[in-house]
Amino acid sequence: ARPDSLNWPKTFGFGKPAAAQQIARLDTDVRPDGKGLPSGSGTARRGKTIYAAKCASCHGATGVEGPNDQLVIVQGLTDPATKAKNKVIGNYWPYATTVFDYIKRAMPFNQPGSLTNQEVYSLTAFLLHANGLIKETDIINAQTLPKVLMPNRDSFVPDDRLNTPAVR
Amino acid sequence: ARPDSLNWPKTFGFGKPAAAQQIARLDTDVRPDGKGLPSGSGTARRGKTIYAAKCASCHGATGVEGPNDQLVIVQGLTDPATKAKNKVIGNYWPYATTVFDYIKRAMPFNQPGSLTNQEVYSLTAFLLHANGLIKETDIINAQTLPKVLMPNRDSFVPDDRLNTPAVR
Amino acid sequence: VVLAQTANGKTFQAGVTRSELVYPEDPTKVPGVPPGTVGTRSPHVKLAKLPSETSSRTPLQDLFGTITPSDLHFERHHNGVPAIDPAQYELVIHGMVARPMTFTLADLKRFPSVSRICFLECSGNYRSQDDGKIAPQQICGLTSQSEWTGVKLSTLFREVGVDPKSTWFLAEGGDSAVMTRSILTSKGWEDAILAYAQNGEAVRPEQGYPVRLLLPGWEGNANVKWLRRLELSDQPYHTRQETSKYTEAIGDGKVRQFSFVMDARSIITYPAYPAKVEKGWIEIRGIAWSGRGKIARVEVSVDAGKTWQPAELQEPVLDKAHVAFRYLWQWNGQPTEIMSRAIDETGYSQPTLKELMAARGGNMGYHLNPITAWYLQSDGQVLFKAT
Amino acid sequence: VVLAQTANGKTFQAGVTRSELVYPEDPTKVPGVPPGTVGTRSPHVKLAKLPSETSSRTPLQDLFGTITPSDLHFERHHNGVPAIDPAQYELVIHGMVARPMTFTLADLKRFPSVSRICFLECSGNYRSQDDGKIAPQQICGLTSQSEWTGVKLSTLFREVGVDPKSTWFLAEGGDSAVMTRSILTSKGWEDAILAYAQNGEAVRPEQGYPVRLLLPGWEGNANVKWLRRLELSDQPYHTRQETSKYTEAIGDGKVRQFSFVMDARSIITYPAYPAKVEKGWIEIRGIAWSGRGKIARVEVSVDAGKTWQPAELQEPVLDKAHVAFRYLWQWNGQPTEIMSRAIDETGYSQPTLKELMAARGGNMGYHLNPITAWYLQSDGQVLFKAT
Ligand code: HEC
Ligand code: HEC
Ligand SMILES: [Ca+2]
Ligand SMILES: [Ca+2]
Ligand SMILES: [Ca+2]
Ligand SMILES: [Ca+2]
Ligand SMILES: [Ca+2]
Ligand SMILES: [Ca+2]
Ligand SMILES: [Co+2]
Ligand SMILES: [Co+2]
Repeated sequence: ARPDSLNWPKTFGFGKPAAAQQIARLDTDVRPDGKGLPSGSGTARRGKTIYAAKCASCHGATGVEGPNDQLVIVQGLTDPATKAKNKVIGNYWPYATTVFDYIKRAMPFNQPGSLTNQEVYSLTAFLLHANGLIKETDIINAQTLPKVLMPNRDSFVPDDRLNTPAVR
Repeated sequence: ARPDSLNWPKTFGFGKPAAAQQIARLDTDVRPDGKGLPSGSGTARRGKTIYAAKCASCHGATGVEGPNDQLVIVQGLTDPATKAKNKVIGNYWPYATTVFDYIKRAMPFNQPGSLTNQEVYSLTAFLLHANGLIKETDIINAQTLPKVLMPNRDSFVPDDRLNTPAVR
Repeated sequence: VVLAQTANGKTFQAGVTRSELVYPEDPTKVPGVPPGTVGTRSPHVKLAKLPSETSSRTPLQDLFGTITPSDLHFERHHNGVPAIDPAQYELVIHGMVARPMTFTLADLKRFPSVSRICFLECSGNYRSQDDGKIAPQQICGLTSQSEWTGVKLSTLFREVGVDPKSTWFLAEGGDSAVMTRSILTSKGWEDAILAYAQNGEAVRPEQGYPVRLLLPGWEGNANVKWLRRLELSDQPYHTRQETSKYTEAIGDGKVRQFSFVMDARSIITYPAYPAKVEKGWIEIRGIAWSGRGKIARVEVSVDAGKTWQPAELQEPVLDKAHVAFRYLWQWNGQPTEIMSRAIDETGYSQPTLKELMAARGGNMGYHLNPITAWYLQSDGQVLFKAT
Repeated sequence: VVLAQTANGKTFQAGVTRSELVYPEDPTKVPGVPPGTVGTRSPHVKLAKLPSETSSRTPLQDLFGTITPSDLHFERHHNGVPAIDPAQYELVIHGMVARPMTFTLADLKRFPSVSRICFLECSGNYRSQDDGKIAPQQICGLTSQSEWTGVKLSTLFREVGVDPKSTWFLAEGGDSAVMTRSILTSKGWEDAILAYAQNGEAVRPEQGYPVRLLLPGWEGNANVKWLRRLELSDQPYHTRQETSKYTEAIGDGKVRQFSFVMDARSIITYPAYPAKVEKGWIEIRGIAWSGRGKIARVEVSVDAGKTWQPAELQEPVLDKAHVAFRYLWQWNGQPTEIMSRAIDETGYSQPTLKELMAARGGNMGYHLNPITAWYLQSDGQVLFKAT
């Protein structure tokens, strides 16, 4: 704390209370526990059509080809270099909720923020299915999405560098 | 000195010796003792014509009117404000050599560096005469110029502020 | 004519090319340009960031001292620089707070303010190239330094009454990536700043105008720009940036997450590719920095790492800031390798690339801060060499 | 379209005016501008020096922290900014030296270098106005601060072998005023710098590109720009600038000459005209500096000088540098006068204008560093008041 902060007033009185409406408009984030997921639902089948129309041009017909980020895992790779590059939703992302959150806020790249919640649920279902994580017929919604288990979740460890000057 | 300067070489060997010619081309300054004054000479009479042609447009027909710096003292002023503004060569400048030096390097403002030494000697003579410091027929050259006594010379005192925290 | 593009998508003529300039034979004989309203560089001074599709790098080898000119501060954004009208700007703080509030830019400027000089570095700041023809700008030009001014986040935490049980908060940008990162609430109490000024003036659009989060010593991506919202929480959000990106494999199948702090680093910026030097006295120059605190010392080797000597540090050595170092050396013209390593006040010493990869199970990735070597050929050409 | 003139006499489009900008209704829904080569200000940020025929003033009231953006550094020149080709540039050192030498710009950059942050102030830096409608920019906008880098003059003194008997040297510029000032050789040995860089990049044309003399703490005019020649001597030259100009009457018919050092000074830059404030909490902000050394403390009065309280100084407090100060105050809405005074490490305390004039026999002139008062009207309008 600054030396003078002891003499500071309890509040300065600048700014104004945030209206619930204003918060609601911005507060679209989704946590791993599902907090923030909107109502609505989707399936991989519906997502497939939307993907073909709005995503395939950048991420490839099957989510593997690009030119932009690979979204779907390639099974059974043997070459270690290609394997290392193959870090995608299916084998790298720790939480399925992040797929919804990110698509909703940032995709499609050329029209960010243009998708409805229904569309995002379906695209999420499509990508989870394409990555072998759910069945084609699974319904993805606020209840089911947080429960999708991501294979790589336990690989993530917290930062262990700072309690030592050693190189880590 | 920097902590490491003890280990510095005697010379780094960057740069090259300055040729006498190069120094001579730049070294046009004039000191109060006359060092630096070139050969040549001038008179107020010759200076008057040059002044009218090259200077009067900015400093006024008699050196008083402007629009730019007043060059000639106005005698017998009574109003203190006008008197205070009347700080010019004749009552303020401590050394006559500075007139030569400055005109040579900087005037005329729109064609700096365009005057010959002869012209500068004559303009210097003209301004010294107009300020009542020499006679119209005096010849101004490397020997005579440093000897022109300037009435305000003894008013100049060195900085006396730094040996005390007092306001001076 | 050089055309430059503004962050708001307009092009303008950035300067005058050499061929357009008519230099007077003797500049002392022609009146110069009168006093103006906004200065410009000499047309002889060609300084430019190096843009890619997603970032643009500071020309470290062309700079002096420690301040980065604001227009050369590195850029990294995830869907371009947004055009934000400051009159429309609002910052919302909500979640685990007693009083959810919204602040205009003018509101933020009324609070007690603070300034500090510190670096900002992208944690993906290492490139190499086999032929050695790569300059500091390419190797690690995603670091820059400014004097930042703003309001301490702790001041706003007090104002909204942050719940003592809050451990994380979400920082969200108003760009078209709607960038989000989870930040430790403790960092907000400690030294985070909501910066509205950079090097004396408003934060530049490329750096987050009108307001960015500044987390001294922490990886650039977490310093969310165009900040529009902070949500106080008791857990991280695991956003895409902190899961798919900005995490690094460290061996044994483990991936390090929330690796915020930037480790100590240094680079010799002179002599460095593309420079060519002569034998004789050379002042080896560079910058060193650490996200862990102050630089304690920088050591230089002129014999490929066999022996190390202390470099001189330019005062003041500031916390979490680029510091300039220098080492005076007489080169005998024989091919050799020169390199620098930074040691910070925690005792952390900058490793070689091999040491770093060994510590991380052979993986490359984010947070690569290896010693950078420069190979001096006998003809004086300086080339990059990985360590 | 805003047209700006470069120091080399070319005009270019400085930015985009507000009316040209089409702001997206929601910037998160359109991709932004991709990474570029040279950044630009937000078009909403209107920063400009205030030019007269002979100078141009830094907008102190619009700035934050202590670094002045290089394009807003004050200007004072005596026949305009020259266009100097760095390839033609040479510095000659001669006179009382063992080895008269000439150095190219590249030569100067090879010597051991030094960086320092310090202010530069014109000694004619005080204006007042009876109606009080005058901003810090007009009052004392002829002071600015940069991080300067260059070679210490002492390093070159060693190189050319300066005669120990030399007491003064002449510094000469390559502008069309061929500016000359006599400088104490002792200052050259002590801390003078031949600066070739400013805030990370080459010195700007308006500040002396490619090389200027930097005399930390000394009046701006003596810091000769576009430096082309140094002549070592054993007496001063009494050039026009140090006789007709930059001397000041101090009473009893005496005129002070060679008054190099800038006395301690401060100014409140917020709240300051043209600002209008509201009652309630106000952070009073300003800068303080002294050519004599470090600022020891800044005191603020909110009752027209009756009582004084210490302000907070932003670390690091550097030698001969602008330091930012702050004082948190709750204004009750009653008209009052606020003011600041700087006290430096030598014990010198910034005087009122009356005290200053009394000490100088009633004369105004160069080296006026009075306390500046701001009158707060009951409607919140802030007006200048002379002390
Ligand atoms: C115009 C090109 C484009 C289109 C269309 C597009 N994307 Fe993307 N996508 C990108 C780019 C570029 C990135 C990387 C952005 C970054 O790293 O900041 C990306 C990243 C992603 C990622 C994160 C990948 C990872 O591993 O981190 C997902 C998921 C994604 N897109 C899904 C979608 C979906 C779903 C759609 C259609 C609704 C879509 N994208 C349409 C260009 C596009
Ligand atoms: C185009 C306008 C112009 C012309 C022509 C001109 N001057 Fe000047 N003169 C000025 C200006 C402007 C200044 C002040 C320059 C400054 O302060 O840097 C000045 C200053 C001076 C001074 C210094 C005055 C003082 O008290 O410090 C002298 C002496 C002088 N001029 C002499 C001359 C002479 C002699 C000529 C003709 C050969 C001349 N001027 C032609 C504009 C002009
Ligand atoms: Ca939320
Ligand atoms: Ca990927
Ligand atoms: Ca000489
Ligand atoms: Ca005059
Ligand atoms: Ca950036
Ligand atoms: Ca200047
Ligand atoms: Co990290
Ligand atoms: Co002075």
